[in-house]
Amino acid sequence: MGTVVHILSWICLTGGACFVLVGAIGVLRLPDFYTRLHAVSVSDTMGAGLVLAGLMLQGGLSMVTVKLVLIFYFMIFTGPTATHALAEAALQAKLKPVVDDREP
Amino acid sequence: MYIIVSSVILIAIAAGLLRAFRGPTLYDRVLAVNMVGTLTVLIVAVIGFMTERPEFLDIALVYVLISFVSTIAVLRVYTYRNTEAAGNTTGSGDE
Amino acid sequence: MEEHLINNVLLGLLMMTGFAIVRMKSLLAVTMLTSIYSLLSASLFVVLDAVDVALTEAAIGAGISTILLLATVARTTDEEKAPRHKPLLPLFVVVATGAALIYGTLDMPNYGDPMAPIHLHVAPTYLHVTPEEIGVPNVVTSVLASFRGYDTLGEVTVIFTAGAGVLALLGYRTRRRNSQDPEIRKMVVLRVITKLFFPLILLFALYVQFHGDYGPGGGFQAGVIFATGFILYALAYGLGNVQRIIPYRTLRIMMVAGVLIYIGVGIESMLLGGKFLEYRILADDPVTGQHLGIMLIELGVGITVAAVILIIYYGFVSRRH
Amino acid sequence: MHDMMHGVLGLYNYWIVIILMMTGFYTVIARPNLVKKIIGLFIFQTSVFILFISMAKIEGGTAPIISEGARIYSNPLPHVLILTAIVVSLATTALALALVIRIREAYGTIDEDDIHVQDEAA
Repeated sequence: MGTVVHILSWICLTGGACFVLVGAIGVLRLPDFYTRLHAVSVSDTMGAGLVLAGLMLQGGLSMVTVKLVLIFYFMIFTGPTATHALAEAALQAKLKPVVDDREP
Repeated sequence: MYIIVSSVILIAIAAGLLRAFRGPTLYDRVLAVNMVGTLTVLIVAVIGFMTERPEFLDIALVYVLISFVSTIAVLRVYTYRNTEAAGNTTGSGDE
Repeated sequence: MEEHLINNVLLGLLMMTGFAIVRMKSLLAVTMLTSIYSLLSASLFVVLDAVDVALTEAAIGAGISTILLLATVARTTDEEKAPRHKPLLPLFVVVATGAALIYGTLDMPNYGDPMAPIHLHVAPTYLHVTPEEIGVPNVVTSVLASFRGYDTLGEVTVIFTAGAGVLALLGYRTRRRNSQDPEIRKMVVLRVITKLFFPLILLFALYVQFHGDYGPGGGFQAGVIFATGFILYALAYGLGNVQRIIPYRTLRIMMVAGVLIYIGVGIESMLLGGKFLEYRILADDPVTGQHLGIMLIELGVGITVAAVILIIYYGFVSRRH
Repeated sequence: MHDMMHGVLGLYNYWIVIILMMTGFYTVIARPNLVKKIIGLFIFQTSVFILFISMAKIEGGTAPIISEGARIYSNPLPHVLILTAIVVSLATTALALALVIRIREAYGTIDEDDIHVQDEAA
């Protein structure tokens, strides 16, 4: 039992780390603001979620896990709200996306 | 093992910082700040487990809250300026 | 070992941010970087075991200070003009000062040295005595509120004075109830989420306030989080609506009431025959007395801090451009 | 590892913090923009906080909240000092920014050089 939970937790943690890394690469490499929003959402939802899930498995049934659930709850609402407001503000300021207009 | 996760998060923070430095638009910078905020929450949580005192997660909770409020505050400044630019040039826009 | 690695990387990131702040011209961008700088240093405090400080730095440095800076930039100008003089003299002064300071560190004990002089006096006593005499696990709270209670009273007075000073400088103007710009009215998602989180934030502030004896937290942090909740509400619904919930008159009373609670606890202990702020005679059992005293003065601190921050925020935002 | 921490290598943390401090100091004295000066001051303050908190750290110690199983605690005294210093830094920042807003209203600029020019003309 203990080892299974341990292994599961590490799978979650490494998976989360991978998503965070992917998001980081995306933020650096993608061409414009709107595409970078996608990259950030990867690390904000899957990355953060998996890392927190891994930590919850490590914490077991305790106050620590309750707090982690609270953090996750806050994050899952605030992250998208902030990025949504940001995208809307950028759209209203008429920020142009980079479009590839070469003929296919 | 935690060290691997925290190193990856630190690398991601560095990437976010670079994006905040390079811009080019202010929206990119806000996005980068928001991302760094989230990652800071994660690293604080991981550090808590690494140092074997995980009960200090209250700090991470405050970080989530603060990074959300400051992102919204930055956006508020933009809307404030936009309405002002769209309205009168003398700049007596209400709020 | 692992802590050293994280410590060094965070210091490196702080240096990067610091240099970028000096170089950048857009004040809005610089303000955002300042927020990152503060958040990173707060994480560094966690690595360095200063959890209470990390909580305070995140809430105040990355939160309130950034919001005030943003309000100022919005009401003044964004672009920084190039300096007219060559920065040779400042550069020389800075290098000379830095060199002198580094020379000064050579006499300091090594980083993390348990035999450093500051770890040998006073602090061990606090750590030793706290569980028995105060009965509070968080030594930072016990030192802040009990051993160094006079200091903290001074601090609260400083905060109070700052609130009064900002009030004198910026004045105050009440807002019409629904005055808000149409841009923010469009952000429906933000408004709904704010409504969902506003009570949770206030609840969390109360948790930080009263759990401060056992974990990181206390009056200063709770007051800031409390005020942050209202600031979020103001950002989403306009200042006029917040002023309906917590009007300026109430804030002015709260600001004074917090300081008076603090001083009142001190006077009460004098009336009971002890010294100023001697909590242990507040109850029959000295440890209970200490508990009671710490709780009351932390409450006073929290009320004053929350009120002053909201007064400052009202002053900044209601100021016309 | 412990041996490496001795000698000059044990001090490099403080040196980095001093470099950070000087970054803030440079911004305060070299930049004419008043808001930028306040940001410089903020960086200087935060670096001083880091300096104090690094001094409080004890190798192998943990946060000064008494719990079973922990024997070495980091020094709580600098934590208390810095906690209150952070709150005071908020007070000074708020007052300074309020002054900046008033200066802008009176002079129409927040650039130190322009303010000097206007003062001399008056």
